[in-house]
Amino acid sequence: MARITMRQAISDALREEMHRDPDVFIMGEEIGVWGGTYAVTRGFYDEFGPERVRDTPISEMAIGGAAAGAAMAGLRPVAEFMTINFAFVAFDAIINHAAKVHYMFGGQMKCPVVFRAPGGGGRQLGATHSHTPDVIFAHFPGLKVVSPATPYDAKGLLKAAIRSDDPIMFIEHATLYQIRGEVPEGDYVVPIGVSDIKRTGSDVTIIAYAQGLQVALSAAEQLANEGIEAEVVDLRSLRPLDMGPALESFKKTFKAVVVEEGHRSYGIGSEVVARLQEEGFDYMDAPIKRVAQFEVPLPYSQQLEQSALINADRVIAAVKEIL
Amino acid sequence: MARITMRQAISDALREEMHRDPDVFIMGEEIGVWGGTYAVTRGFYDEFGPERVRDTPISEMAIGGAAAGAAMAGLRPVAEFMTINFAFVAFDAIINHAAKVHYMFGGQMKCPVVFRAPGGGGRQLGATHSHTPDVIFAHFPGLKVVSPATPYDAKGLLKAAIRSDDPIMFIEHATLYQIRGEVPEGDYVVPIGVSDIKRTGSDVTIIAYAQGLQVALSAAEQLANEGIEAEVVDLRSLRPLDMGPALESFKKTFKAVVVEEGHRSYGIGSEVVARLQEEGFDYMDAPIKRVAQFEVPLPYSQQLEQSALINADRVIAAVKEIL
Amino acid sequence: MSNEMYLEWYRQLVMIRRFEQKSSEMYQLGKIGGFLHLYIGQEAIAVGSVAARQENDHVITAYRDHAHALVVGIEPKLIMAEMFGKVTGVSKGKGGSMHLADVNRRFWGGYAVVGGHLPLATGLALAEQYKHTDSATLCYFGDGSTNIGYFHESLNLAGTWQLPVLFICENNQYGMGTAVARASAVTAIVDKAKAYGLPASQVDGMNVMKVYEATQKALAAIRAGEGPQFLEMITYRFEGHSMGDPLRYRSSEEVEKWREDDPIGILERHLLSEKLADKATLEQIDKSVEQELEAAVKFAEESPLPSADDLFAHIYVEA
Amino acid sequence: MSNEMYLEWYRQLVMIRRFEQKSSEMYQLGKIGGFLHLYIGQEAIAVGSVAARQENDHVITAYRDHAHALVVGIEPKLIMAEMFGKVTGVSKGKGGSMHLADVNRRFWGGYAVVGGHLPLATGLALAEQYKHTDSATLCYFGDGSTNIGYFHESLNLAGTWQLPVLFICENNQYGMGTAVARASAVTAIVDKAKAYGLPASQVDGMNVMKVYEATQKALAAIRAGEGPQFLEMITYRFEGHSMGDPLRYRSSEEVEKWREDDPIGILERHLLSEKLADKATLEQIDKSVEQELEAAVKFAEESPLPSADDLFAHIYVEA
Ligand SMILES: Cc1ncc(C[n+]2csc(CCOP(=O)(O)OP(=O)(O)O)c2C)c(N)n1
Ligand SMILES: Cc1ncc(C[n+]2csc(CCOP(=O)(O)OP(=O)(O)O)c2C)c(N)n1
Ligand SMILES: [Mg+2]
Ligand SMILES: [Mg+2]
Repeated sequence: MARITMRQAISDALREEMHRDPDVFIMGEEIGVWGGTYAVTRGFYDEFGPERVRDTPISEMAIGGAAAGAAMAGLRPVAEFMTINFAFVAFDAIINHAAKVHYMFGGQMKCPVVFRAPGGGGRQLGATHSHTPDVIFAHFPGLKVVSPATPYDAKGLLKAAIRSDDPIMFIEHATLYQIRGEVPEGDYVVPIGVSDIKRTGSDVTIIAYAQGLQVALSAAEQLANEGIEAEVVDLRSLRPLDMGPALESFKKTFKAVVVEEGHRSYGIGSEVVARLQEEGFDYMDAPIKRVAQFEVPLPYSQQLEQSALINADRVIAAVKEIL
Repeated sequence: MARITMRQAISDALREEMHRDPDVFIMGEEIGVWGGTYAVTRGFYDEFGPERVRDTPISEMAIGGAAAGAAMAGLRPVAEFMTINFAFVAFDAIINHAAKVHYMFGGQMKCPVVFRAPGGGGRQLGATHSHTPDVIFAHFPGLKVVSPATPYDAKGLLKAAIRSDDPIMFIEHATLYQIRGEVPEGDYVVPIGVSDIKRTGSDVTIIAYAQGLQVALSAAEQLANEGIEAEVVDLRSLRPLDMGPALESFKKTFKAVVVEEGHRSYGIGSEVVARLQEEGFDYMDAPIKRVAQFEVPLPYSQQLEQSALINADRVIAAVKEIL
Repeated sequence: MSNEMYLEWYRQLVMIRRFEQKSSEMYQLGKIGGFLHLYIGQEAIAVGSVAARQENDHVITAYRDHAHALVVGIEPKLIMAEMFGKVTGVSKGKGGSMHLADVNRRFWGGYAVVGGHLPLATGLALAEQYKHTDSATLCYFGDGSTNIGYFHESLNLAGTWQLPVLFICENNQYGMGTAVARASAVTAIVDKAKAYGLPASQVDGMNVMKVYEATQKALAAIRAGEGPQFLEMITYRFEGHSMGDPLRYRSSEEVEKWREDDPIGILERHLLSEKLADKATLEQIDKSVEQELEAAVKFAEESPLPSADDLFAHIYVEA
Repeated sequence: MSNEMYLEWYRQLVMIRRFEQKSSEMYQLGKIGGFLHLYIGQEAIAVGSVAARQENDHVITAYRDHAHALVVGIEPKLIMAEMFGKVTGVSKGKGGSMHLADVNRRFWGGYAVVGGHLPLATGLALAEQYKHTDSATLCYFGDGSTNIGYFHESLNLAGTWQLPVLFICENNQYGMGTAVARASAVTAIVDKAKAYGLPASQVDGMNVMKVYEATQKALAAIRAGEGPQFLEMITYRFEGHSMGDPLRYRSSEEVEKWREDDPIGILERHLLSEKLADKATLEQIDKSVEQELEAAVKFAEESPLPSADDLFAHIYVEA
């Protein structure tokens, strides 16, 4: 198997789906001539032409709504928000329109749109450009929310998303574009709404996703040096949220830490904790810990920004507090 | 003390603050000539004139941003979103601008704006007009989020919000406008970020806010008939979130139920549960329960809609599950 | 124009008018809940413009959508049942008055966030352009809706990509209680289209014949590859914005003046004076509409409510 | 126009140019992080327009904000320190290149969400209208920004309420890699202002003198109570959109052609040919700018980083 970057995996998924299905097309700011601000769609404009690779104006409300409308009429648009921060401008289009038409009209229409949105902190982009706001999308029924942590999952999940008949928010953490992982040749999908064990262990359960998963894995490795074996669960999808593997693991380890890059309060971890204690109360040996971003708008200064973000040390400290 | 409606209490707070401080003004759709779609500002246009009671176009991005800009320049705007659903359109203006300028520019400027937003379900308004999305605003540092449950709190909290130098989302549950409660003559404020015990009891702690509080109180009354004494905590503010009273209560009752009108997953309750188990783990006698809206876009049909919403029976059932 | 067509227009105008009056009654009886926005006064627009569409053209509008639902051919009883919250309703009771749709008739429904459906319309048009069909999209919205960002972004996208979409502004002079001039920096809505290079004209929205002609011309231009078009229909809403409107923002003189241009009256006078129909024929139509509406109410009344399970159906296509 | 003023403009133009070049160097050395957007080629706009403002006028712009920060009078070293992420920076290291501000100079900063600051500008203007002052607000944004809903809603609000705001579009022909015609249905941005009834004109944005004149006129109109105004400054960005721009979207011939209109060259030629300054004077200015910038880098380099506690300062005014 080839070891490719997550950027490549996402790019491959898009390209393969566009070859497979002529109804799949991409639209967004700078995805065409420029090649994508994160170079995910480099070469697409030449390969597929301007009809299927549509550079849009800076009009997030229209990107969100027009992609939804095209999906309602039978196409399979993959619309990119240059960053998830700009999806705020399209929030209503995503939540009130793409995510609701199927239900609101009694199942008459479907809206098979995929919104791709790179995001995340850690690149000194300042407070408005560094969100990991995944939770605010995951809160609303009607939308599915996916955020992969590995090249393998990214490719398989994006393919599943494009083939799904439901509207999907596909969140890519920009600092993960560079990471490499094994990806098989040929077509495969990773099902949406299925969590995955990324490392086995019996001492503590670490639940994470996306960039948080990479931090969790690195913490787990350091813990292993000290003889502490962490089981690491990757949520992969935030809605539907599959708590099965996390719960199984928790029933074995009796202790858990949830790791995410976003803000702690009202974050992804809050829900995971709430469900673990609901469904695994009898197995709770200690409070379930959350490691998340400190509650500040992310500052520009590298030192300040890094100090607000999660890292392996913070995960290790949380684990040790409950061991 | 007079027993007045929550509508009146909010209206009085606004009027009194406008008399007290000439820099306070209101803006929004239909707040002037029409008198406010929920009649909160009826009479204001005649009393204060069009300069201080500004009917806006249907332009939520501009309402959010212009109110923030006016606040930066020294005024104290109270901007109304006709319903919180339309604040989705202004999400970026609220979260990325109003809530961030103070931090992002190193404390140079402040943004003392109040966004008022009626909301909530239960009135057959359909999926796009029935949100209780409080959690997505509460998630972001920089903004303060308040949502009162009683006329007394509504008046005092709104005054505190208008006098605060920070940007505040003031969420009014529209079905509460009719409820009555005692409100003293004269000026008073209720501090932002302070929870409150609304009913004492020793058997179980029910934590709620806004419309959820009213449901919780009615459940508590019915439980009392069966000899179960619930302590009911009103969060009042969602950010900053004061867990003190809830935690104290929990340490006494060892059992808790969190009640909210919004969706359950990634909701307000998730955070409350996460904090309770973190800080009160040694007192946990049972899983902490959440009673919240079922995870569907709210349907129009009254029967369907009501079946998706919270009610006293569901709270009572949750309490009994853990007693 | 054939006689039959004129009579069908007359029937549709009357049907909308009477349907709205019946809805209002039912609302007052508590049979209908939520918000209810009546189309009374604006009937000529839906009737005349939808009459000009091809079968494969899309129609999409805002919450004031009963008329559009009726003229695309949805049976009144399915709309009434929807508003009664019944499972037999066109949106299975989940949508209500503001969210009627019938995808088989390419009617994508009513939307309640002001302007939110404009990009959906550009998306529908984009799909047709992508598939190289000759289908156009008719997108309706009010004067007040032209002030929201959605309007700007959608018209600009349509203009830039030359999408086959016809934007139809139903300028009924008010967005809720706000007169056009109090919310829009330019008072001729048609002037806004210039910022997107869209051919645009003002149309007498009380005259179904003029609406039909203008729409036909605009749709022909779209199909001739001339890109998106814009029509401002000048009209007036005779009733309040929705049920419970305090109506503090306009005088009854103003309303009375506009009522002289009643779209039904205009067509009726034309039919009679041109001898295209006699009084008896029209009365016969009125009566049949009345009967259909009584049957619709009966149907709605007798239809079953959604079941508890229906709550969880249709959240996703795939579980 | 006094000689001194011309020389000051020259100094500012050179300062911006050299400041940007220095920033680029520092970015390549890894001293500056995040995004960095250079103003090279557009200098005449910030210089000429801010020169026309009254002291109590507000200034607000987008992320391409170094020039505006400099011309309102912020010391280069405070900007450099900000971009170095130092606590001595104008925004205490929290803002970086895109978020410079100095409230004491009524410079409300650079904003990074396209169009997001336009309603803030209308709000600043609203505050002044409310307080009945004679202050105007100068709001800068790019051509690409005219396609987002924020633009529409803000201009419409300003037009409807007749707010004292001057909208200055810096049309540098591209929004990132997208040429105006690929993203805007009308290519003369100035035409968009018509949809809001705003007096609007196009200005040669490479010529500081023309920029000054046009701005002065527009501000005078605002102060005369004629309502909001709109200027489209025709300009070009000589460098990439930001550092790391692959520059695949335009030809080097195009860039070269625009470089002939270098705003520094235009003023320099004017000064020399009109004998308003001699070569030596200009060289002296160049040198002093160079010295100031070297000192700025030194200051930034030697300044302390924010402390750990600074992370939690300024989230709220009130704890
Ligand atoms: C984004 C948004 N803001 C506000 C509202 C509340 N609202 C509903 S209808 C309406 C007036 C719309 O006026 P117009 O577009 O002229 O349509 P009309 O009702 O006259 O047909 C308003 C303000 C809304 N539904 N959505
Ligand atoms: C809402 C939003 N969408 C997209 C972006 C990404 N973005 C940053 S600058 C830019 C181009 C803006 O072009 P223009 O307004 O012409 O300004 P210029 O950079 O040319 O000065 C884009 C698309 C953003 N910052 N905000
Ligand atoms: Mg209207
Ligand atoms: Mg530009």
